[in-house]
Formats: sequence, structure tokens, C-alpha cells
Amino acid sequence: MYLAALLIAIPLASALLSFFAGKRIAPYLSLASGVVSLFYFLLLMGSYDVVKNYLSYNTSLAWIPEMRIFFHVGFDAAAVLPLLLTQLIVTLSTLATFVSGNDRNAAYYGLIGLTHAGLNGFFMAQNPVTFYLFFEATLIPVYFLVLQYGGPERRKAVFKFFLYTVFGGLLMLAAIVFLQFHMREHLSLAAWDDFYKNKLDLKYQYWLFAAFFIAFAIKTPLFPFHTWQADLYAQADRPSLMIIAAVMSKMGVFGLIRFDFFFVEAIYRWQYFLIPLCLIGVVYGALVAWRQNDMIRLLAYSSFSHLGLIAAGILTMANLGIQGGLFAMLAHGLAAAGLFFVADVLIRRTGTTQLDGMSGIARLQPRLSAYFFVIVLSAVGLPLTCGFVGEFYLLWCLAEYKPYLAVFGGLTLILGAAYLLRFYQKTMFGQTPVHITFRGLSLSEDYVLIVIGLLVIVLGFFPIHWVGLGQYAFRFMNHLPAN
Amino acid sequence: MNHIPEIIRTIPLSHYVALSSALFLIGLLGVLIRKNIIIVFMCIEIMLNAVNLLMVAAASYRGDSAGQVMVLFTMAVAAAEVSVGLAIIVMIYKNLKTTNIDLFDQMKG
Amino acid sequence: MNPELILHLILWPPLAGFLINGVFGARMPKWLVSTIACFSPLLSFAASVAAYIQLAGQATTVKLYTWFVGEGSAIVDFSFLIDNLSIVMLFVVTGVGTLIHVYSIGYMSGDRGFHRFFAYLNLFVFFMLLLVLGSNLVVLFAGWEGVGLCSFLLIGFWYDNLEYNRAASKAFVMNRIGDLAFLVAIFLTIYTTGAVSFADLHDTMTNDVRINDPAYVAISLLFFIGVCGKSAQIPLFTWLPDAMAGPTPVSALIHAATMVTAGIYLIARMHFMYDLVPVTQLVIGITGCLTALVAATIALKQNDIKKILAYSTVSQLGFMAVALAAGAYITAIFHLVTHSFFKALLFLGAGSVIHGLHGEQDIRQMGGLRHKMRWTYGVMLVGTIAIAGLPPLSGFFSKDEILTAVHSHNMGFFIALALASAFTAWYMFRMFASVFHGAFRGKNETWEHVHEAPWSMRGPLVVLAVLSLAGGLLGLPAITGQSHRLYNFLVPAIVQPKISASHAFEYALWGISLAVILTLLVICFKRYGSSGPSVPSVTPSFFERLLVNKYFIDEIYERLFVHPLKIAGSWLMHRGDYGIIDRVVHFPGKVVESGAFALRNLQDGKLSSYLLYSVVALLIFLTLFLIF
Amino acid sequence: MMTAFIFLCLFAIAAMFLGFTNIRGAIVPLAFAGTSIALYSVISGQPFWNHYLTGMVETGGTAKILCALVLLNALALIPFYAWYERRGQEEVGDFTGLFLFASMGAMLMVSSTHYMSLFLGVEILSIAMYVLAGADRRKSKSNEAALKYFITGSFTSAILLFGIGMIYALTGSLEIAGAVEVEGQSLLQLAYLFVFTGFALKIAVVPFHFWAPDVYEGTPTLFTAAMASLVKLASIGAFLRIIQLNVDLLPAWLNAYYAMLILATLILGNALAIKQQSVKRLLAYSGIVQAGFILMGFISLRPGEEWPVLFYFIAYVLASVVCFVVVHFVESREGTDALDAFRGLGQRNPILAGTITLALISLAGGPFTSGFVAKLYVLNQAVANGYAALAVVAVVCTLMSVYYYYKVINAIYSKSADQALPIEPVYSGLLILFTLITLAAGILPSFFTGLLK
Amino acid sequence: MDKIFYILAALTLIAAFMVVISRHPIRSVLFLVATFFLISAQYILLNAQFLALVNIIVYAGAIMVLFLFVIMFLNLSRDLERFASWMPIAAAGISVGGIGLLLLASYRGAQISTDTVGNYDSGLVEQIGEVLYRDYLFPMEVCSVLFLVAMIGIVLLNRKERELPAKLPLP
Repeated sequence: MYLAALLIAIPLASALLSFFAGKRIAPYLSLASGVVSLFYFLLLMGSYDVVKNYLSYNTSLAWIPEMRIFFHVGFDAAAVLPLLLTQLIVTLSTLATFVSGNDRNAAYYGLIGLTHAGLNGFFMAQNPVTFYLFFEATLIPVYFLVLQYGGPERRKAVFKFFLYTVFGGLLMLAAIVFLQFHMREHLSLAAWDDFYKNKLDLKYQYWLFAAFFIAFAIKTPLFPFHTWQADLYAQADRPSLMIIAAVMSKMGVFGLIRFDFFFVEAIYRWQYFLIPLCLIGVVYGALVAWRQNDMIRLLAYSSFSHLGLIAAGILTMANLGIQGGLFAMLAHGLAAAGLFFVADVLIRRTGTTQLDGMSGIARLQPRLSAYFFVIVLSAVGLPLTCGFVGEFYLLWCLAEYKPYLAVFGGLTLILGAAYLLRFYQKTMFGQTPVHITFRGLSLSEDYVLIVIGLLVIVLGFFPIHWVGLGQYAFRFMNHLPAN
Repeated sequence: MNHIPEIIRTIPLSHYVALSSALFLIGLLGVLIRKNIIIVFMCIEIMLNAVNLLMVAAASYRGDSAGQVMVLFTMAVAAAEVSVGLAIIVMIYKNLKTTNIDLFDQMKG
Repeated sequence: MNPELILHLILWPPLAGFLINGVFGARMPKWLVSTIACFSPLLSFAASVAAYIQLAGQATTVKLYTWFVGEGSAIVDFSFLIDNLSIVMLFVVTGVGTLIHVYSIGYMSGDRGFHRFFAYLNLFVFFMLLLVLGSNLVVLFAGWEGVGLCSFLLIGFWYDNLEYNRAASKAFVMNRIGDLAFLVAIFLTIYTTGAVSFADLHDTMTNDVRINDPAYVAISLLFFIGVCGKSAQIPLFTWLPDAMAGPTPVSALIHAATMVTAGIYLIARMHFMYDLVPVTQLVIGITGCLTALVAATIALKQNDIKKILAYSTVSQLGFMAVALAAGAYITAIFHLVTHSFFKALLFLGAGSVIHGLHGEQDIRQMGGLRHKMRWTYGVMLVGTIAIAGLPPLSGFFSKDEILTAVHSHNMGFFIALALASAFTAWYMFRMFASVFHGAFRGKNETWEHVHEAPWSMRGPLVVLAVLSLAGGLLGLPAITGQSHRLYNFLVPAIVQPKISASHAFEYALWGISLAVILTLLVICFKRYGSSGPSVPSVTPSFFERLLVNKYFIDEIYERLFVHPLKIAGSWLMHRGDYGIIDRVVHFPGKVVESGAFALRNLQDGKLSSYLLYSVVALLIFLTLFLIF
Repeated sequence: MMTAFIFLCLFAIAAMFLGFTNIRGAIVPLAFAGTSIALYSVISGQPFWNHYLTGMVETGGTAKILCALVLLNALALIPFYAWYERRGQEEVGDFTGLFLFASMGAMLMVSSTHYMSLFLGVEILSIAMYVLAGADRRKSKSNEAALKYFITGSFTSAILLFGIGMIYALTGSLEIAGAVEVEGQSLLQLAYLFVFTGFALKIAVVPFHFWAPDVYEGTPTLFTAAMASLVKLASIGAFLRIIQLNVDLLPAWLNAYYAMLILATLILGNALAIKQQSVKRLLAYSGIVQAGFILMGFISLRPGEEWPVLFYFIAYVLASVVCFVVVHFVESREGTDALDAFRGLGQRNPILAGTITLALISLAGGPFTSGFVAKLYVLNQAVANGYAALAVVAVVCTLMSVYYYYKVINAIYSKSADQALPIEPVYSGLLILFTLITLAAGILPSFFTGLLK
Repeated sequence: MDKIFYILAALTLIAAFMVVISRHPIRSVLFLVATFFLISAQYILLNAQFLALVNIIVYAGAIMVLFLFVIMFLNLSRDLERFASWMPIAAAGISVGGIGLLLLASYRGAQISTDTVGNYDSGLVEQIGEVLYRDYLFPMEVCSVLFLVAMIGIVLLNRKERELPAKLPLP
């Protein structure tokens, strides 16, 4: 059964072809690969029966048999939502480059394809080593994407990002090496399910969890490891930033989901400290976003703020938190991609990233302002958008954990509304400058925004099947020791 | 034939070991403190000779010819090294006009 | 008709109207836009009537599908509850809503955002329906947030104006504060009772009566914070006066008749819980009284016609809150209904005035309008005396009922409310007299163009005036010998003893209030009838300054909350990231770098040093391994 | 095996003689062919004339694999020496010949069972490399490199020889597989320490690394490639063989010895590399660090478990050959190997840029490259034998290495206005081939480890 | 006999030490020659006559002549060398002394077994020759390669530069 591996192979093949294809063919190749993987994913998902066969289409290869290291990818309930997000956003991000004056060369699309393959692999990874492998592998194309196609200050930003992330990755590698080799007599590391059944000494748990947590906290990012984020986002090429912000930023929290059932006791001990830490990030990010004048930075901090909430929810180790976390990942991914795309649209037309530099665009482009508004609504978690469902679950589980923490985390509702509406009003509302000519939305831009807008609404009305996946993802949670 | 040399009967091998070690260390000291590259090289030769002495002694005390053959090769190697080394020294002298070991520091850090 | 069909007919027309007008409105003629827009709430209204007839008092729950599932039994359905309470609310929302839609055709006819406006209005009606129909807290919350959103959109409808935008986001953010509390309250409710639908909650709480249970107190207080946000109670009321930035029909519909009463509706919905928590009731009562008084006093000194009405709304909402606190839920709903009639009327009338004066809102620039705007004058008169509480208009009966209920409950509240209703009469008469009586104080050319509103606007005014006149018939007090219809209608949904008081008290109350109001009427007409509101004195007294500046509440909030947060945000942005975190994180890097620098000095390019280091290293290794 | 030695010598001599003639174009193909024949005879286990080896050389097992690796390494490098021929330098015959001799010496080193042949192998390799280090006679840096290499090399020989002599004095045998328990005999332990130190100096691990950056920097880059690959391969291989042959006799402190060397190497080597501006120097430090990683595979080495180290050789040699060759091309165009010379390489020659990038990623241990798997293998060795903390330090120290590799990659992919830097398609093809092997070894390591076993 | 050993040993060490401390290169060379002779004497004591001869021929004869030649060729004979400053000397002295002490400490506990009785005449020419061409033929051949390499190297390093074609500038 190589069905799941095919999901990695499609973008990979397209990436390799893209590198050698011409500048004219590569975008279409990339788009085709995105669409094909999206439909292939939907096909797989359509025949995926989570109840009967929890882990499907898995490919397990003895990669390094001497060390009992397996390359194991597969399709499980936890992976479905992030995978959906990945296919969608990568496709949309490719579509977002279909604008006039697109001077990205073939290598760009190759790198996008590599990122795509890496992300698919990451979300489908079924054991720690494969997980790590893809965790790091996605870093490399993204690094080049920013380095090659980023803004003028990209060098420093990318450097910071790269070093931070690699540091985290190395900590994780150290932990995995330790697990894989030191504990191999005691542990089974072939697949998550076996992995979770292991019992680990508390003293090891502490150290290992710390390593994993820092890795994920940097990747996500969580407070106080977030300072690379805004710098990177501000410099990244914006269509690829859609992938970075919408999907890559989920890798950290997804990692938390993958690993937190292994470190149950350690998390229970440290929850008191970690959840507030995440929530500090929520407020911190929101406050900074509120004061930002640069819209990319604003969105970066907004992302930071939202992801803090997701991480906090996951760390409660409650079923609700996992479900909500997974769904909020999807919701935030859609919203973030949409917002960054809108920012891209605005910046391409006005030539500035500053909020002060624009106003009254709603008058010129009512359609854009409508799409934008829908996405903003999802980002602020308004009911009947998918953002609401995620935030509802997350705050819910926080409330069940400690009600005051829900209040604290819920400040995101207030502050999020404050800064996002400020962003919206500053760009869309206000006097329309007379001299400005604002190019209308192109067809590709329309498509991107429509798809995101529709999904936001549809998922807001009908989230149940998607949210429910989270329960299956961790159906063994019932066997967890009591808190 | 096969008579045991007197020295082997009177002097323990450890004295030879000590002697050659001392010689080796003197060579080492020379390598470390001398600045003239040729002298440094000569001190390395002293070190090699110390080892030769050690091996010859050990070979003789055991009546084993392997050590002596080894010494033969060491001498050959030393000769080859000396020739190459002096060639290098001459070459570098042509370019830099010095044999002071500390003045060859274009590359550092 | 089965209930599900009725529900669909109630719920979806406004959404459809929104979608059609929102998507295609720009390309459709105005008449089509307005027809679609007006017919969608009308259809809902008709369906509500059908529901009223068909369901005949039975509470019916319609489940569309499961929205999402939480832990255990907490299943959040997308389901709706049609009972008598929601039918009353439906009538208010769709009825008044339809009227205001019709009114808006005329009012907004010249605006370039015509279709947008109607789309928003329809969307608002949809969310309001969601709110009043939701059979569980989450669906209610969806509507709750949704109306806030529409409020945001409509306050900032003229988005060219930055001030309006500010007011809009202020409204939204303040509402959000309440919404957060609401949300947490939902979580706590689920946590304590495991239920999320009103029916289940009702069963749970009535089966297991625990007075002042801490969990219930917390939940009810949190809900009340939410109510404060939405229904503009102290301390979250400051957004409502600012919300007058929106077009006047919006003020009438959202910020007077429907949305702001959502909080009252919520507490009425959850009355079974509030019955169990006297502590919270006390808090609600105090807050309500304070709100009623503070807003009424502020209104005394306002000069913007809409601001006066806005503060009046806040004040009236305070009345309703106090009624809720007294356990008189039906009375609160009664006042809600009558208030929606006369306040909508007043706002629309004010809109007519503003329309006639081409946007002028300052009552100091008005006067003598009765000559040119007879219809408006007539309906405004009805509205004014209705709110002031002259019998037999609707406001009289509902307010009287509140006072009666409160009197038996808490004397302090009673005095406060009585004072507040006196103030109400005062500021209303002051406004009315300044606007319609005396001589016109504005510019002459304005006077030339003053005109009566078109019929599309006048029609709804008249209907509302009739309702304001006759609305009191819904709930005639016992002494009239008539049955209290609203009570009888609502009793299946809201379990509450009948409000009754001794006849003597009733008569005394009637008499005193009539006397006070008439006195005030005379004083006001004398004082403001000719000259309008006085020019503020050069050295205003402390109270005057306090009132003119609305007790400086906005400024206090700015200083206390907004400003510190702004400073914190800026500080974090400039110092937090780069000043502190980066420095801490980069410290090890710096150490490594300087270490590397030091190490590079060892690598000095000198062969003798290299050999020396190697020998030293050899020595170290030899030593180590000889020792160990 | 003997045939391999003979063929290498014959072809080396032939290459040198061809250097005097006008058909220098044939030198490199000839050398390549000779090396291939030698490789064939090594792999096929050709016993012909093996009796002349008089038992001093092992022809099977690890020695065979190491010899094959040495020859493969030679095969990888020889084509690039045609560059000198293209440039019209008539010494190409001498260079190629010397390189073949050096390879022969390396083969001898890694296959010896006797200190005598081991020492001779060391010397053949070293003398050839001294000369190659100084091959650029008119450049004073090259002179200096030759001198430093030579002095350090002969010093190393002396230290090594002293150790050997001491072992001989104490055990009476020059066979590497000594039959005397070392534990408890402090003098013998010291003797072994001298031998190890000799190797440490040859391998260039901290704190015996000082010569390496200077020498690497000064040596003509194509020979630096040889130095980084061949010399490391041979020295570590020989070291490996010594450990392997004495594994039951050596005392327990050996692991601690490795651990200290590794720790010093990883921390200091990485730290020193951080501030380098010369890419060659930087790669020299990187080589030092990689050697430290390789040493990790020595911890508690059991016979038959050498394959992690061998696999690491493959990864390291491929990557460092690619790196140095690319540096060579850039340097020969720009005249300097400073980081700035690499600016814009991504546009000027995407193949050079891509290959060196992947090579650097492999050196840094990036996923899906051989470097990653190789590091995993040796880390496994460390962790499985109780040196988990060491592994953790190693992994975290990689951050520093990422930092300086990053600097190079960053420079490569920055924008520049310089013109294109074309190289001949043969070279591009070879570089791509190496890169592909690097990737293949990262994706399908079991195939390679299967070969190594 | 043992006295001869000790005298020789002392002289060897003194000569070697003089090599190290003589500031004049020629003097160092001469002391080095002396050292070699003394070591050769030790070889004779040890019944290794062949090596003694080879030592004198190769070292004293060939190598030292090379050294002298180079010193003369480079005209170094006149300049007196300045030694390193006291710090490196002290460091060198301490480390070398330390190593010496460690070795000394180890000698005390060392039992060097020499009880394997072999052929004590192995140092004679015919013995060496026989062994060399029988048991150690392979290293012997390899040694020839070594010389070849050295020879080529020397030629390569000191051959006269020829100008390269102008169109291909040196890097």
C-alpha cells in the first residue's frame, strides 16, 4: 500500500520537474500538482473509514533496519485536517502567484513543491523519526523560498528564523535519538499507537518533553520564542508566506498533539506553567498586533496570538482541546492564508505595507472588502465561521481546566476584534484618496478569495464531521491516567 | 653464533627504554623551543633516532629481527622525509627569505 | 404547516434577502432592492403570525442538525425553539423590523450604499431571529455575536468618516467584552449542568433547586456581564450613545428596539436560573438602577437629538434590568415590547426631523418645526408622552408595572426608578419642546428647505404611533379589571407570579406620577418651548460639567484601560521583542562568539605554538589516563 | 590486493612519464582506468600475487571495504585533475602520479596488519601530500602550507613511531593485533596513547587540529579535497583498524578518551569555524568537526559494527569532495576563497551552487541526505553505549555548524551582478552524480550499509 | 660493559641536548652528527652492526650532509638564532618535563618481559638480509615506492618555474 506515500510523491515529482521546466510551464505544473493532490487527498479521505480502520493507506518501510528505524507514513484521523489545509493552501498559494508581473522562476515552484511534499510527509509521519525527518526537511525549501524571493531585509530575518528553528529541531533530534537508542529496549517506536503505549520514567519525561516542547514552541512560535516570526513574515515572499503562515506554523502545534500523549505525566506536572505561558503569548501577540502599523507584522503577531491559544488548548490534554486544536489549526490556517493573501493584494497595488498608507479601499473594491471581511470574521472567531468553532472548543477546554484561564485566553476575542477591525477599517474604510487607481481583482485572486471565503462559512455551519475527527485521533485518551 | 651480547645480560631493557625516552624528550623539547626551521627538523630527527634506538634495543633483547628491519625502514623514511623536507624549506626560503618558524603565519585564525 | 416549515420561513428569508442584495444589489435597481429587502422580514413576520396561530402556545423545538459535539452529553445542535416568549420577540423583531425597513426606503433613498444598507439590515434581522429562536445557548450566542457584527457594520455604515468607524469598533469591542463573559458562562453552564439547551437547563435547574449556588452565581453574573455589553448597562454602556453614528433607522432598529433588548431577552429566557440567585438579582438591580439614573441624568444635558434618545434607551434598559432583578420577567418583556414601539417611533421621528433638516441633529439649531412637519410632530408627541408615561399610552402601563413590581421588591430600587422616570419626562419634554415649539433657531436657508418626510417614512411612523398608543392594552393592570394579556400569553414560557399591588398603592402611584409628569411638562414647555435649551453658562457648575461630559466615563475608560493597554502594546513591540527576549536569546550566541574569538587567538599561525599546544594536550591526556 | 598496489604504482609511473610527453590529455583517463582496475582487483578479492604481501596486509573484511573506499575516493577526484591539464600546467602528470601514490599509501594504511607496513603507508601518503600541498610553488601560502604540513607531519610520525616503538619494546611484536592485555600496564597504555595521539594529529581532531586549517587553506584546493577526503579516510581507517584488531585488549578508558576528543572537537571545532571568512578554512574546521562525529562511531566498537563509521566515510567524503571542488572552481575564477567570492553563485552557476548547498546540508546533517543518516548511526553508537549526554551535546553543537554552513549558503544565494561562471559539463555531471549519491545514501541507507557489511 | 653503556648514554643525551641549545646552526649539526655516532655505538653494543653502519652512512653521512648543505646553501650559518621568549620555553619545558615524569612513573611499574629467546645475531648483515627479503619483502618494495615518491616530490617542488600561457592567468 503506497497510497499515502503517493501524496508525498505527487508534489515531489512536480517539484523535481519544475526545477527543470521552463519559467512558463512551472507555475502550471505546480498548480496542477496542487489540484491533483487536493483531489487525490479528497479521494483518499472519501474512502477513509476512521472507525473501522483508524490508520489507513500506511506505508512502512524499513528505512534503517539496523536501528529499527522505519519510514512510516499513513493517513490517520489527526492528519486529515492538516492535510486538507496543506493541499488547499498550497494550491491557493500557487494560484496567488498567477498575477501579472509574476517574475518568479521555475525554481520557486520547485521549492513550493518540495515544501508541499515535506508538509504532507510531516503530517502523515507515523513515528518520531519520520516526523523529525519531515520536520526538518520542510525547513530547507522554505529557507530558500525566503532567501531567494524575500524582501530587502530578508537575510537577517531568514537567519534568525533558520537558527531558531534549527535549534529547536536539534533539541528534538537529540530527544529522539535518546528515545530511539537509549530507550529502545523499552520502547516501541514503529508507529504512534505503539509509541503512546509506552511508559517512560518521569525523570526522562521531563527532559525529553522539555526538548520537544522547546522545538515546537520555536516552530509555532509560542512565547517567548516568537521574535523570529514577525521579522521573517515581513520579509517573506507573500504567496509563499501563505504556506508559511497557514501551514508551517501548524507544525509546532501539530507536533504537540502528536507527542503530548507520550508525555502525559510531564505535561500534567507542567500544565500550570505552560498553559499560562501560551496564554501570555496570546495577549502579548494581540497587544503588539494592535499597535502595529505594518500589516504583515500585524498579521504575524495575530498568528502568534492565535497559535498560543491553540497550544494552550492542546496542552490541557482534554479531548476538547485536541479536537478544538485540530479544527482551529484548519480554521486559523484558512484565515491566515486569506489575510496574508489580502495583504498581498493590497501591497501589490499600493506598494506599501503600512496601514497609514491606505484607506477607503472598500469604495474602490467592494468585492475585496467583502471577502476580506468574511476572513476577518473568521479570524476574530465570529459564530457561523469556522474560526468560531475552533476558538469555542479551545476556550471551552480551558474553561473546564481553569475558568480564569479561559477568561485570560478569551481576551483574544476582545483584543483580536480590536486589532483586526483596526486593520480592516484602516485599509478598507476611511476617505478614499482621489488620485488612487486600484486595479480590480484578477480572476486568480477572485478564486483564491472565494474558495477561502466559502470554506470559512461552510465549515462554520457544518463543522461536525471535521471536528469529530479529533476524537478518533486520540481514541486511546480514555486510558490516560487521571490528572 | 647466537651468543647473548653482554650488554643484554648486564643492563635491563628498561634502561634503554629510559634512554631513548629521554632522547625523544630532548628532541621534543628542541622541536618546541627552536625557531630555526632546520634545527626544528633536526630535532625531529633526534626523536626518530630515539625511537630507532628503542627498537633496536628491544629487537636485540629479544633476538627478534623485526625491530631491526623496522629501524631500517625508519631510516629510509627519515632519509626520504629529510630530502622532501629540505626541498620544501629551500622552496619556501626562495619565496620568503627566512627560516624562522614563527614568521610563517600568513594563515591563522 | 409543520413547525419545521414555519421555522424555515421565519429564519431564512432575511438571510436570502441579505445574500441577494449583498451579492447582486449593486447591479439591481433600487425598487427591486427595497422590495426584496422589505419583503424578507415581512415574510418572516407572516410566518411568525402563522407560528402564533399554528403552535398555539406550545413550545416546539426544531432541530436542523447537530452543529458540533463537545464532551459527554454536551451536544450543540443547530436547533430552534418556538415558544411564546420567542413569538413575542419574533413579532417585535420582524414587525418593527419590517416597519423600519419600509421607513428606510425613504430615508436612505439618496445614499450610494442603498443596497448595502438593506443587505446589512436583512442580515441583522437574520441574526436577531437566530438569537430569539435559538434553542440553546450556543445558537443564541451565534445570533448574539451576529447582531453585534451587524451593529458594527451599520454604525460604521458611512465608513468614509473615521469617527463613525471608531464608534463602530468601540461598539463591537465593548460587546466583545460582554461576549467573552457570555462564552465563559456557557462553558461554566455546560460544566456544571452538562446541558446547553434551554429545555435541559430548565429541567436541571428546576429539579435541583439550589439557591445561591456559587456556580450558578458565577454563571448568572457572567451572563449578566454579557447582558451589560449588549444591553448597554453600566459599566459597558458607553458604546451605545456613540453608536448613534449610524443611520437613524439603524438606531431605531438595532440600538433601540431590538438588539439592545437581547440582554433582557436572555435573562428572561434564563429566568429559571435567575430565580435561584438572589445575589445576582441584587447586582442586576443595582446596576439597572444606576444605569437608569446615570443615563437619564446625562440625557438631561445633551443637545444631540439622537444622543438624548440613546441615553434614554440606556435608561429604559436600566428599567428593564431592574424589572428582571425584581423577578418580574414578563413585566420586563412588556416594557421591552412597548419600548420597542415608542423608542422606534421616537428614533424614526427624529430621523424624519433630521431628514427634513438635512442632517442637522443639534436641538439648539431646531425649534418650531411643528409648523412644517405636522405628521412628525404628531407622532413624536405620541412617542414622547408614551415614554414619559402619561396614561393611557403604552409606556405608562409598562413603566407602572415595573414600579409596582419593584416597590414590593426593594424600596431603594423603587425610589431610584421613580426619580429616573421623572428625569425621563424632563429630558423628553425638553427635547420635544426645543424641537417643535418656539421659533426656529437654525439658519434661514435651512428653514426654507424643511419638509415633511415622504409617505414611505410617514407610514411606518403612523403605524408605530398607533402601536405606542395602544400597546398598553397588552398588559393592563389588575385595577382596570382587564386581564393582562401578555402575562397570560407568556406564562407557559416564563413561570412567574403575577405582579399585583394594593389598589391604594396603584392609585397613589398613578396619581403621583400623573401629577409629576404634568408639572414637568408645564415647566419644560415654559422653559424650553420658546428659547430651546439654554446656552451653557460660562462657569458651569460641577454637576453641569459632569452631566455635559457624561460623567467623564469615556475619559476614565480611556485612561484606565485603553491607554495602559496601548502603552503596553507599544512597549512590548519596541522593547519586549527586541529589547528583552532577543537579548536573552542572543546571549548564548554572543558568548559563543566571543569564545570563538578568544579561541582564534590560539590559532596564531605559528607552527611552534601549534606543536606546543599539541604537546600540552598530549600531556593532559597522558596525565588524565595515568591518574584514572 | 597486491595487484591493486602494483597497478596503482604502474599507472602512477606511467602518468608521470606521460607528463614529459605531449599527450598529457591521456594522463587523467589513464589514471582513472588504472584506479578502476585497482578497484576491481580489490573488490573481486583477486588473490593473485598476494603471497608477496607476506601477511602484512589484510585483503578481506573491513580492510577491503576501506581500500575500496579509498579507491573510489580517488576515482571521484582524479577527473578533476584534468583541470590542470586544461590549464596547460605540465605538472599534471606528476600531480596525478603523486595522487595515485598517495592513494596507494592510504590503501596500505587501512589494510595493514603490521606496524611496519602501516608506517610506510603513512609516510607514502604524507610525503605525497606534503608535495601536493606545496604544488603551487609560487604562492607563498602554498609554500607555507607545505611547510606546516610537513613539520607537523614528521612530528606526528615521530610521535606515532615512538608509540609503536614503545609497544614493540613492551610486547616484542610489531603485529598490530598484539596479544598482550593492555589493561594494567601503564607504560603500554601510554604507548598506545602515543599511537592514538599520532593518529589524532593525522586526523586533526581538537586539540590536535591546529595545523589543519592553515594547511587546508594554503594547499591548492583540488589537493585540499584530497587532503580532506583521502587523508582523513586513511587516517581514520587505519585508526579504526588498530582499534578493531586490538579491541579485546584495549583498556576501558578508551571510550572516555574518545568522548573527550569528541567533546573538544565538537565544541571548539564548531566555535572556531563560526568566525571564518575563508571558505576553505571553514571547511577545514567542518572537516575537523566531522572527524569528531566519526570518532563517535568508535565508542565501544565491536567487531562487525564498523559500518556506521564506514557509512559516515561515504557521506563525509562525498560532501567534502563536492565542497572543495566547488570552492576550487570559484577560487580559480575569483582568485580568492573568501565568502564574498561566493556571493551570487546561485545565479552564476546553479549547478555549482546547488551541489555545494546539498553537500553543506549533508555535512550539517540535513534530513534525506547521507549526512543525516550517518550522524544517526554514530549517535546511535554513542547513545547505545551510554554516552547519551555526549550525543545531546553533539546534536546541540550542530547548531553552531548550521550557523556557519548557513553563512556560506546565504552568500551563495544572495544576489550579485557578476557574470556567469561556466564549468565544463563533465565536472557538472560529476558533481551532480556525487550529489545524487549523497541523496540516495540518505534515502536508501540500507542499500549502502548492505554493501558495507 | 655496563659502564660503557652509561657513559655512552650520558654522552648521547648531552650531545642531543647541545643540539637543542646551540644557537649556531652549524654547531647543532655537528652535535647532531655526534649524537648519531653515539647512537651507532649503542647499536654496536646491542649487536646490531648492520644498523650501526647504516645509521652512520645514512644519517651521519647522507642526512647530515644534506642539512649542512642546506644551511650553507641558504647562508644561514652566520645568523644566530633567537630563541622563543621565556613563556613558550617554560611551557615547553613543563610539558616535556611532565611527559618525562609520567613516563618515569610508568617505568617503575613496568615489567618488560624479555624472556622470549630468539636469535641474538639477528643484527648481522646476513641475518637482516635474509629476513628482509623473506619476511619483509613487501615493506621493502613499498619502501622503494616511498623513495620514488620523495624523489618526484623533490623534483616537483624545486623545478624551475616555466611561464604559463598568458591567457590562463594563475589564480
